[in-house]
Amino acid sequence: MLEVSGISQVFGGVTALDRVSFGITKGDITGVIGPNGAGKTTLFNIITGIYTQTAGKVRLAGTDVSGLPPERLARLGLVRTFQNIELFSGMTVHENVMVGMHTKSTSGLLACALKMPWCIAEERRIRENSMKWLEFTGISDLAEVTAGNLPFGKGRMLEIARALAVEPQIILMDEPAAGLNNQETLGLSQLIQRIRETGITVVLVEHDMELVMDICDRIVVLNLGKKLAEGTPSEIQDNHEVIAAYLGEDE
Amino acid sequence: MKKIQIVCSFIMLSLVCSTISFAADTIKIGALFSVTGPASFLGGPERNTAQMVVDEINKAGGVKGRKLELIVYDTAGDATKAVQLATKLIKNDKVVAIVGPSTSGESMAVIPVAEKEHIPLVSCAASIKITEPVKKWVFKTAQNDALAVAKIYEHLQKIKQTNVAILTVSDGFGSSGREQLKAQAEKHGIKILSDDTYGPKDTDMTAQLTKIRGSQAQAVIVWGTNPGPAIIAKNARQLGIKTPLYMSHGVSSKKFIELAGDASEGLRLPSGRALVADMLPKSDPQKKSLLSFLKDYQNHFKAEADTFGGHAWDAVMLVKNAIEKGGDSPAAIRDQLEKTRNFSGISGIFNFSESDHAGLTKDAFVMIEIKNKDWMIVK
Amino acid sequence: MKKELLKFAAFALLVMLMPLAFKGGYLMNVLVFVGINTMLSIALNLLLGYAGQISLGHAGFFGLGAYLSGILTASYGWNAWLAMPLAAVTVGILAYLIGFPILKLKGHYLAMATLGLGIIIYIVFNETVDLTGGPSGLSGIPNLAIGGLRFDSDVKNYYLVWGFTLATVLFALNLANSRVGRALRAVHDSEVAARVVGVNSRLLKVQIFAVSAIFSSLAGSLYAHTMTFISPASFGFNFSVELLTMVVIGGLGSIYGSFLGAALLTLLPEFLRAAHDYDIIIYGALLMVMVMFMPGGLVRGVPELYRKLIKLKGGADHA
Amino acid sequence: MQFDQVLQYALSGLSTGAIYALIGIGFSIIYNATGIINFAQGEFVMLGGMLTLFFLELLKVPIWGAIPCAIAVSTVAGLLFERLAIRPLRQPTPINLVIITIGGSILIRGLAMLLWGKDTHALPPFSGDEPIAIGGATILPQHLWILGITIVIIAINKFYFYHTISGKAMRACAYNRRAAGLVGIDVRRMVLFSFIISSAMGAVAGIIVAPLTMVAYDMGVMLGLKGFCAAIIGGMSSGIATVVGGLLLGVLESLGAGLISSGYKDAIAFIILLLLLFLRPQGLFGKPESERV
Repeated sequence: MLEVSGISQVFGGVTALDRVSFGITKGDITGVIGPNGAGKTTLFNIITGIYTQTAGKVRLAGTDVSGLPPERLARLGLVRTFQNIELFSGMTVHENVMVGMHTKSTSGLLACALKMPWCIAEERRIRENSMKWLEFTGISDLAEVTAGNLPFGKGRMLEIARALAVEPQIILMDEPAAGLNNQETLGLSQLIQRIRETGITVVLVEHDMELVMDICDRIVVLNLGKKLAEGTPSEIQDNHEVIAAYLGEDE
Repeated sequence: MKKIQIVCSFIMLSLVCSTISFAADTIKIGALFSVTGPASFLGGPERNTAQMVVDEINKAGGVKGRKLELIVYDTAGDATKAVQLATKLIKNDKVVAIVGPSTSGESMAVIPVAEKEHIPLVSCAASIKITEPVKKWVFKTAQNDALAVAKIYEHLQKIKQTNVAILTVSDGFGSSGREQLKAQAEKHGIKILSDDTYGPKDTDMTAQLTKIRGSQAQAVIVWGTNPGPAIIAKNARQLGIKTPLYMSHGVSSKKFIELAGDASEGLRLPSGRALVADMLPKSDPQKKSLLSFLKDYQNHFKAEADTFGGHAWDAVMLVKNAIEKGGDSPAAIRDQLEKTRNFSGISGIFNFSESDHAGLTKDAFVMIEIKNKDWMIVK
Repeated sequence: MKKELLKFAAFALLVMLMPLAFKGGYLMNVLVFVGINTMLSIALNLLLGYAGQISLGHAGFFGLGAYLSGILTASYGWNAWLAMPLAAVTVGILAYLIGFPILKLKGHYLAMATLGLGIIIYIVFNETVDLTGGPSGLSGIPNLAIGGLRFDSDVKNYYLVWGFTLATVLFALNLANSRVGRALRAVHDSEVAARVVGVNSRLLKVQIFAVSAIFSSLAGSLYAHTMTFISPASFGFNFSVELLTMVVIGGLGSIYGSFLGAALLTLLPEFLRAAHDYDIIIYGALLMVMVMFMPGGLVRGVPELYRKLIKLKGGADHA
Repeated sequence: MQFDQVLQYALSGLSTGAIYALIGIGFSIIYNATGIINFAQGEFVMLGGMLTLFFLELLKVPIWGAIPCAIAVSTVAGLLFERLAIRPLRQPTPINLVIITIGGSILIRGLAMLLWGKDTHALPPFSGDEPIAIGGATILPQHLWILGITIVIIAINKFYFYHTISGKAMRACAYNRRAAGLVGIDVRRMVLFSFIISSAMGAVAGIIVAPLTMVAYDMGVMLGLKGFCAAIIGGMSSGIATVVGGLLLGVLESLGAGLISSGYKDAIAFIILLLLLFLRPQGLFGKPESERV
């Protein structure tokens, strides 16, 4: 599904990522873990087109997508969420999700402003379909609330709903459990599994080991910009290098 | 909520309309001057003078026993505002004539309004375009820049210096002057060797002057209003340019000498007679008007009058005379304005006719030279 | 949706009935300019309030529209109805092309770059004397006319200009609540998140920049044909700042706010005439006070103030 | 074209350029400490010139007393501006900051107009106005003052930023505000400092240039914009790069006016600005920076 090979990233002489390669299988939930400064977020930013890597390739379903901007990747079915949730805070919850359906609609600027009949029809479709995702993530009762006023946990749900509205092949989540309480984390883990059931591949960067070990099919471990290990949760738990890396960090 | 706000703003609007008062039995004359903004050096003295003239007239019993009322609006040098305010003068204040605006751009903008509404307009601006071609309702009192150019060129012809360099400011005044300088050169046998401009806000003109220094020009003609020409005079002194500098009538106020300081020594310019009124021979027909204008201004404002205020003096007096001779309807005023002959004003002797709404000849100007920080007539 | 339409209908009705209240007095003339300025501030608001991109060069686009229209009709004898769209399209294309490099910039840099663009356009107006008449201006621009009806009085111009303005309002309102409008607001709130869900923010910004320029150009053409005289002084940096002030005072992102801002700033000089020398100060102070205490503009700030006052009064009553 | 002409263009350009450089550095200092482009920077230049005139003519203070007074008052104005307008801002987004500094500049200009009128005034040069010949070109003693004072100020700046605690702290702010705050630097104080320094520098620029350009309430607008161009060419550095940027701009303008077209002189400056922003936003001398999200 998604394949990264030989990714390196150098920031002003500092090597943040060094020849990282791994593959992600369709329909899996894959976790990317590693101590602070391992380069997880940088890797995510490269895969999702926010940074351009110094070297290496990213392939999505067999096609080379290295260096493509995020908006192109979204059309190819790759979408992500952010660690510090990035909402459209001035818009309502419903509108946020409606923006998610941008790639699934076509009306141009002029047609919209002149309210052509096909736009009105499309608008109705967007409005109805987006509700579906609010229901899926369980926040449909908040549809008319301004996104900026949401509590953090609900904001996270909204961000996921918005990403799902893109109808992606694969969704990358950057620390989805960060800032959530136990109850919410439980809900999140169920939600992620339900997402996978709809056939969407999930990749997450996560610090919450319990969550990762619980739901992931495969795990990739990064340390100091290099891939340390890769395997099933039980394989990773027994991996000495991984344990050393984590213990060395005093965590 | 939004609707309430919209309604509120319209209530404010209607308040503006209702506060217009109607004073009875005065003859209303409108005035548009650029009291603030970049042309305030024109509009300031013009407003003062116009108000002063109207006060003097009323003190002397008014016109045909009726008092004049001057309604002055400040256009801030903005053409859009000038048009709005002209409309306001005509429609709300019901004036019978308008004096001003101060600048050529504003005058050009206001002309269509005056023409459409049939209200005589006596502009105080210099551009020849205002009255050429002649517009039925539009007159002007400031000397045409064409006349100033002719005066300089004649002077240069007389002293046999025919190769000139011109340096004009890139605003309405300068570009109109530049046009005239170029248009009249051939007629007077003058050759323009270099043609440069500078911006109204420029602070250093040595580059242009260096270029001029490299040419064979026998005279440099600078067309602008303060402070540009003063900077140019200083820059020319710095560069040691010995070629005589000629200025336009746009700097004919004491302010220029103050700004340019020593660098102003020996500069020549065409100017209205107001600057040199006391040096004029007794036989000069303008002398009486000039001295009374200068004295009144000194009394009212404790400041020295300049030629710019004179444009407003002429404009108000012309309108007053027209009302005296004819009636107080706009059409009668217009007709009488056109019949004005031999009116000795501040800017010169006015002779309007059907084909001439500017009314002055180049004799409206005298060549003056700056000597010992004062004005001298060049013989 | 219905509410939105009703609001617009009420607004349009009010606009249409205005002339009856003033019977062709001087304020009609001012209201014509309120219309033009409303159009301009909505144009700028599309860019600033929706897409979150500042421009300090919109007076330049306004001027380009006015000059293209003016030159084509006055010097080349074109029909004004032909000159106007041609000017708009030309300005639109120009803005589109310059939009790509200029909108790459952000924040302060964008402000300075657009400012520079505006000044360059202004200098061109001044220097191409043969075409524009230079600083002395361009006169003799014909009024617009439909058949035998010439728009040569304030009342006629009022309906002409407000016809266009209402169309602009409707255009902007429709856009705001559509796929594209939402995407724009999304870019404003978080560009990176908008891109991640597939919004081509760069193209969208350039598009809205061009649309904004087109409306400014149309307003410029209308200005030229109602004034019949134009000079560069009306299209300088100061006017760009004035437009910005209108948008900010009215409320970023609010269409009716743009109208409020335009109306207030166009009418303000009428109130301040008594204090003519102070108006520049009041202007600057207003700008600062609005940003500091009412960053949402009048549209959001006044109701908020009203609520606070009610609460205060309620509190006092209880005490 | 003769050599002495070109020399004259270059010399004129250098002296104007030195002023652009001083104003440009003022922009950079505030920008680096706060991320704000202070659109009111040009008004402090005006304040310097106008206040000197005010002390000199109206209060009859001798010139050596008038200048420090003018700088002091302008600096207080800068301080008040930061305290009353920038700091209390509830939503300091770039757009709000642009608008508030524009509002501030209009306000300051308006107040100056009310206090001192709309007239242009001349200020006497510091030491006579006998031209000095250099090769085939001439300059005024005032030009030497401008160049000299610019050099001194830049040297002081350099010393301040590299050899004093508060200067180093300000550089830390410029590098990373949050980190500077974490290591105990009072960032708000540094912001205030940056406004104080740059308003004082603006005032100095206004004072030394006034005898040549004369002073009026609206002199700051164009000078401010040109100063910003200089800062952009220098990549918003508060050091030598901006100085070179200013000088370059001055010389190009002067050459442009002399050799190409005097009417498009200002357009040249702004075209340079646009091209630089498009092609090398990091300035003429800077290294490209990696894009941050």
